[in-house]
Amino acid sequence: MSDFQFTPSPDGREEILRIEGLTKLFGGLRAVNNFSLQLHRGDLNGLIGPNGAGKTTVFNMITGVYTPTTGSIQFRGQEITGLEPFQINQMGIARTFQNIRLFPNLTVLDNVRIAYHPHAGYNLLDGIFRNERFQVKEKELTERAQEFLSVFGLEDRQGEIAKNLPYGEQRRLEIARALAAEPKLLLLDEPAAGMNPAETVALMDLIHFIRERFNLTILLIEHQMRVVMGICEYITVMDFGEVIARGTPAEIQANPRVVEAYLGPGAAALSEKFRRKKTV
Amino acid sequence: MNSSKAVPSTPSFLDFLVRRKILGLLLLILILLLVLWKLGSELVTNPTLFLQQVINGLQLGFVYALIALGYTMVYGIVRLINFAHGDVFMVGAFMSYYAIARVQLHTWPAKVFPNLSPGLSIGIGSITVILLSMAICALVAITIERVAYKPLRNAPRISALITAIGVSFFLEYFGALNFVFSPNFITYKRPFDVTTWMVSAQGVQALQKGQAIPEKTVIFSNISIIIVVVSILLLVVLQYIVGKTKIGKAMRAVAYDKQTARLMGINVDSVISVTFAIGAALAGAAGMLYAIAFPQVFFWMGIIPGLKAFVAAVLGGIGSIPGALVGALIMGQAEVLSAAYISTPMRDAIAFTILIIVLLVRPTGIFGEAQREKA
Amino acid sequence: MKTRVAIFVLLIVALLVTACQPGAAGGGTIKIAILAPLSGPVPTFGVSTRDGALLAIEEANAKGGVLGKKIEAIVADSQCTPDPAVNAMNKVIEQDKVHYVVGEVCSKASIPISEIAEKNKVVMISPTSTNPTVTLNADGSTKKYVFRACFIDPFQGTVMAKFALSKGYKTAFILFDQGNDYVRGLAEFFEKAFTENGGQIVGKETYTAQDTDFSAILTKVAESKAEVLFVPDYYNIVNLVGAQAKEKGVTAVMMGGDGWDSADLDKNAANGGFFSNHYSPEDTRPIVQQWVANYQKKYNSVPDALATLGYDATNLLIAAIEKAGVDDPTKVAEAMEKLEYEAVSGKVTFDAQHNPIKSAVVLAVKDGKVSFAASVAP
Amino acid sequence: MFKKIDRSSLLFLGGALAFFIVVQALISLNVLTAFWNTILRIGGVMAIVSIGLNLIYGFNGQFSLGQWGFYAIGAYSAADITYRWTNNASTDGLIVLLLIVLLVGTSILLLYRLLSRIRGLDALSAFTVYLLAAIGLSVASVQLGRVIAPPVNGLLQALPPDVATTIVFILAVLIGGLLAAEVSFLFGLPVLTLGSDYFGIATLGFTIIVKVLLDNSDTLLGFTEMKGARGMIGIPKVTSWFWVMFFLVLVLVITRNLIHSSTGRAIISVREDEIAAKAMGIDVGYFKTLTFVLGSLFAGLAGGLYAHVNGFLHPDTFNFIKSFDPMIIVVFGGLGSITGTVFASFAWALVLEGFLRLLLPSGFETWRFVVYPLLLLIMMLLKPNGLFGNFEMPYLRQILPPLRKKTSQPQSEGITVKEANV
Repeated sequence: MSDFQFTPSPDGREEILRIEGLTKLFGGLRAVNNFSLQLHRGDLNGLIGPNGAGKTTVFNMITGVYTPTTGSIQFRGQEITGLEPFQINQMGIARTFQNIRLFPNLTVLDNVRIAYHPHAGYNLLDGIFRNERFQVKEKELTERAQEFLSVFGLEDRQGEIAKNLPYGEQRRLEIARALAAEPKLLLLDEPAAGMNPAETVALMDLIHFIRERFNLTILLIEHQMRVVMGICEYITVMDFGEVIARGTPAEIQANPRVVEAYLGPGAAALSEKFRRKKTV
Repeated sequence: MNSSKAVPSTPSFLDFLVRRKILGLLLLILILLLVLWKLGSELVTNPTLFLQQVINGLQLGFVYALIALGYTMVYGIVRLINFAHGDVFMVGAFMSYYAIARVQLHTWPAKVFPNLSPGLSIGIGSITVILLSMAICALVAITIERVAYKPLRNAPRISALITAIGVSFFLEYFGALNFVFSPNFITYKRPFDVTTWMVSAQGVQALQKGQAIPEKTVIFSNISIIIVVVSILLLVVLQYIVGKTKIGKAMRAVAYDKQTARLMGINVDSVISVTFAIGAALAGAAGMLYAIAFPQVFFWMGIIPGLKAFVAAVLGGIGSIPGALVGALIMGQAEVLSAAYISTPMRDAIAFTILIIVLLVRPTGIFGEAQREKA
Repeated sequence: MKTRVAIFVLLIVALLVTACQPGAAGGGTIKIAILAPLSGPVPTFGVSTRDGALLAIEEANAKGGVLGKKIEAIVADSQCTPDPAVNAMNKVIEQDKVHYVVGEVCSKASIPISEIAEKNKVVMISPTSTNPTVTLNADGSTKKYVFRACFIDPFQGTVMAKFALSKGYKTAFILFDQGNDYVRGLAEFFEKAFTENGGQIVGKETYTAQDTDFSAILTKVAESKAEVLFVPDYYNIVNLVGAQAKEKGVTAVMMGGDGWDSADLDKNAANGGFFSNHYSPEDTRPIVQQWVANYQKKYNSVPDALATLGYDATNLLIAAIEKAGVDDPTKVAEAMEKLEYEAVSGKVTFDAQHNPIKSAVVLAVKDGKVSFAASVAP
Repeated sequence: MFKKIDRSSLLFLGGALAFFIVVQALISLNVLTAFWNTILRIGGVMAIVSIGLNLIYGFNGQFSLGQWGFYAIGAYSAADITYRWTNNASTDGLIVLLLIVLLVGTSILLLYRLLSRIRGLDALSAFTVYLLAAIGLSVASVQLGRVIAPPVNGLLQALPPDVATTIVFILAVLIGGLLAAEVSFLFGLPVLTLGSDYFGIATLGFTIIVKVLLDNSDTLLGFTEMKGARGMIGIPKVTSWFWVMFFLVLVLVITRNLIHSSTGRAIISVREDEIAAKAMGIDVGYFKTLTFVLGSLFAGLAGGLYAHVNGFLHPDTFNFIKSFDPMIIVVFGGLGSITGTVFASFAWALVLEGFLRLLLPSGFETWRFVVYPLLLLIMMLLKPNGLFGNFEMPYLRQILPPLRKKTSQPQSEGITVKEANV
């Protein structure tokens, strides 16, 4: 799969993300090898693969947590490798984490307001002197944050300490916080992990909804096939750091290499059964 | 000064200088070269003297290593900077002082088995004393752990640190009371006499009292040898305990993940107690050896060696047993060589500067494991 | 929340109660405060000083006190550190209404409190602070109410330099504690007098009070082949330096100042050394013999320099009060200036800068004994 | 502007004023004697140092033991300025340090802008650039200062002496603070990249290095008036209860406004979760540096005030063992609680130096330091989160903004889009 073809979007949408030949070595370990990916505005794509396939490492390289060993990542035509995570965020890429990383001892409202900081519109001295600009901008910012909370049904929880929220609400808060940074591209790392079926359904609706509402491009890592197959338009499958398959959900389900990667060699024979059961 | 939203551009000249650590490394290399040049020129001018200073540094380094081992044990497993460690060390020194000067414990083999050779008899006696002070220190540490640290295991880490400082003050000032230890500087009575040997091209000779050292001769004493041997011995024992025994495995498990260790049926509390006990026993041994090397006991004596040993442990990579030894040896050399050749008033400052520089290059110390936090 | 309010209220109440506590009006007694570092880095110096001073007060009271009144001793811990010393001084002046202070031991604590003494017109006599600025204002004038009972730095340094030269030694190596002005002062004046009179300083090294490992610098001393090793520090450092010097093959004769004078001086480590002191224990003057005997009886040890100076300082103060005839600090300060007193450490008069003029002796440490070696007049 | 001051602010300022007046009155009436006066002023100074540390440790999560070193820098630099003014009637100290502070400060700001554009900037390299700039500008300031000082001398001497001394004093305290802040920037830049405990040890090292330099300030550094280990005398004792309260209230207001602004939230987010903060667009390195510099600024201010309390400075006051005091106070009062820090500072000074001195019977003077650690232990065991935990007095409390007008919305479907471009 190394010779990945970059194509312009058929309906003329802007290219948001272009990853080319991305490789990451940890010591001798090749965590990600020659990974390529292309996203256009409005895409909702999935990235799947067994544990340890290198999905989160890809996320970490996109968001600047790791610097790639080789390869390039272009966000809206600009090279972003080598930038700090916060700079990448400020350019318009936000993410959530596999294991929720809220600011646990802060209120729900502050969690969202912090994500707003780069857009706060006033500086340190304005804050210390509490001048006109501070008053206006702080009010504006707070209202924006509350708006986001209300979108996610967390409005009444604004004064709650984040760590005291139930799990499902923490997940929602994390997405709300990511969106408050006003991203163009949202990376969701296993958003449905630990959710019950009802919550999962609600989450799928929510992802659809925010994509429309905020005009987002979304790339998501997920283990729950139901979610991936249910909402993603295009899926990339990784195993041992390599891309082993790409395609629409239907194509992926039909791909014997994917089944093999998930279930081990020899499982391909069972794939027929598997596919029938899983096809929506 | 607010971080701008714009994409950072790359000005070429500054970029060249500042990118990829070039400038920073240049600075460090410059400092290193200056130091090496200075030391090198001293080595060339007077190699014997230089060698002598290195030997002095080795002795000091091995003393620090003994204390550093205890620090690194406790920190590696409980993540607590145990500031009271230096004071446990002081308790150890005082205990051995009382055992030797008041009880004459070191002479028991001579009394019980008068036929033993004097060297062996004093040796056994001294080992008895060192074991005694190790045992007492272990008891003291277990008590401290139970009273001051255990109730705070689930509290913020800093609370335990503050109680450690409190315990440290308490041990010092309680020890300074007349009826406990003493507010005085007490001259330590060594269980055996110091013998100094001269090594030169003519061979090895004992140094007579009041004799000047001839040219081209380096000297070392039996104390140096004992300190080096005991340090290495305890290091090996410790490495064995942590690496090979059941309790050692439990310790590593607790260090890695307390909760999981508990689920695996490990009694975390007793493992931590044992850790403190072992660390304190090492401090007890160090206390006695330190007092033999620098024959004075005093209620504040633990603070500075404790601090330096802690720095050594950090330098070597806290939590790593070989790291403690290497760090301590570096500290010993740094102190002695900077006192000898660079600037005596600045020797502590130089030791700390080395620490800071090493940490900048290797943020977790020389042998420290890199912490990779998973995002 | 309630507990917090309770604690807060309690603190305020306690503050007001203790603040408003009337200092017991000194009707029947004369109060003398003893400020000594009982805690902090050198409590042993504080304890000696206090014991010496208390013995002096006890003896004076046994003789009927001063001006017909009993003397009441008030001990405060000043930690040999500026801030606590200031607090201790304020406490004894404000709360205890003391007019006379014996203390502090360390110059760094004596300097700030001497300014308080001057401001409050309280007579202060420091037993052991050698820094010249203790009795001097910043502009160089003498503080009216502040005295000292010890030599200042120049004197002892010069005495030992001359003594070393008179013994025929030509080269000296100086070790001193960079953080201790007493030691530094002695070292500086030793160097000055030694070089001015034809000697040669072959090396100078510093250490800090917390150092225990002197191997690096002692190796340099051995290498330098100096004849004299001048270590004008307290006995605790001398013990360590002496013990290690022998192991490093240093053959130089160790010399030092009155800081060596202690029962705890390791006479093996310091064997062969000389130090300047205020008196010799062999001195046959009755006051010396009686002092040593009384101290030994009470505290079961031989008095050291700090105890002796604490005793002398207190006696000087009592003598000045006696001489003034009234319990009035200003009069007492004036009387002190003109005082002539036979103290343990010799006959004392004060010069214009309130430093005592007295003679020094040089003592030798030999075979576990300290004995008289020479007498040097000021 | 004044109409915007809310009730809690009025209460706070009124309360502070009342506290000041009551204590001042008691001092004037000599009910609170010099003994208590000194202790209260030291308590106030400790409060400022500790608030700085609470910013660094309590709010930003950086375990710093360097606060005492910056305190020392502030103390000695401020003292040197006023010393030269009162004893030599010279403003060269003032002018030179002012120039250094201004020039180096400006160069840091400018360089920061320039350097922040570079990708993959290495902290040590950046440090080298700043260091070279700082050294160069300091040398230039010394030269320039010699030229400027004489005319300023004349100007200040024309003023009444009290006024001139007060002006010099205030400037000295501010310069002390700024100098400490700039040193902390230089030191913090590389060192802040270290992990928590390693950072703690490195900062402890800083405190020790400063102490060693001060021990030798007359020989190695060449400031003969500081007299090294002999202690610096001749500093005017101008820090009154008024100035302590003035700066304390100033520091409190700044801290409060900072914490409750977007910058403050960003600072706290670093403590909460560095990785998440980075992912949310927070420049973690910048905020760590900013907080460290601000905390050190407060330490420097406090140092300047301290120098003029007793008029005597000695390197031993800045011993590393005492550097634990602010840490003890901060933890004692409650991490992240400014109220607790202020309260604990005064309580610490009053108990340790005040009550224990008065209440322990004679013969038990040394027990002060046996009782103190015991109190500390008992306190920590009873209240591991500090006396005040998270509690704040109303003025310092964060006010939850009122809820937006409720638009009843089910969780995910049927949301009315109100703004086109969110």
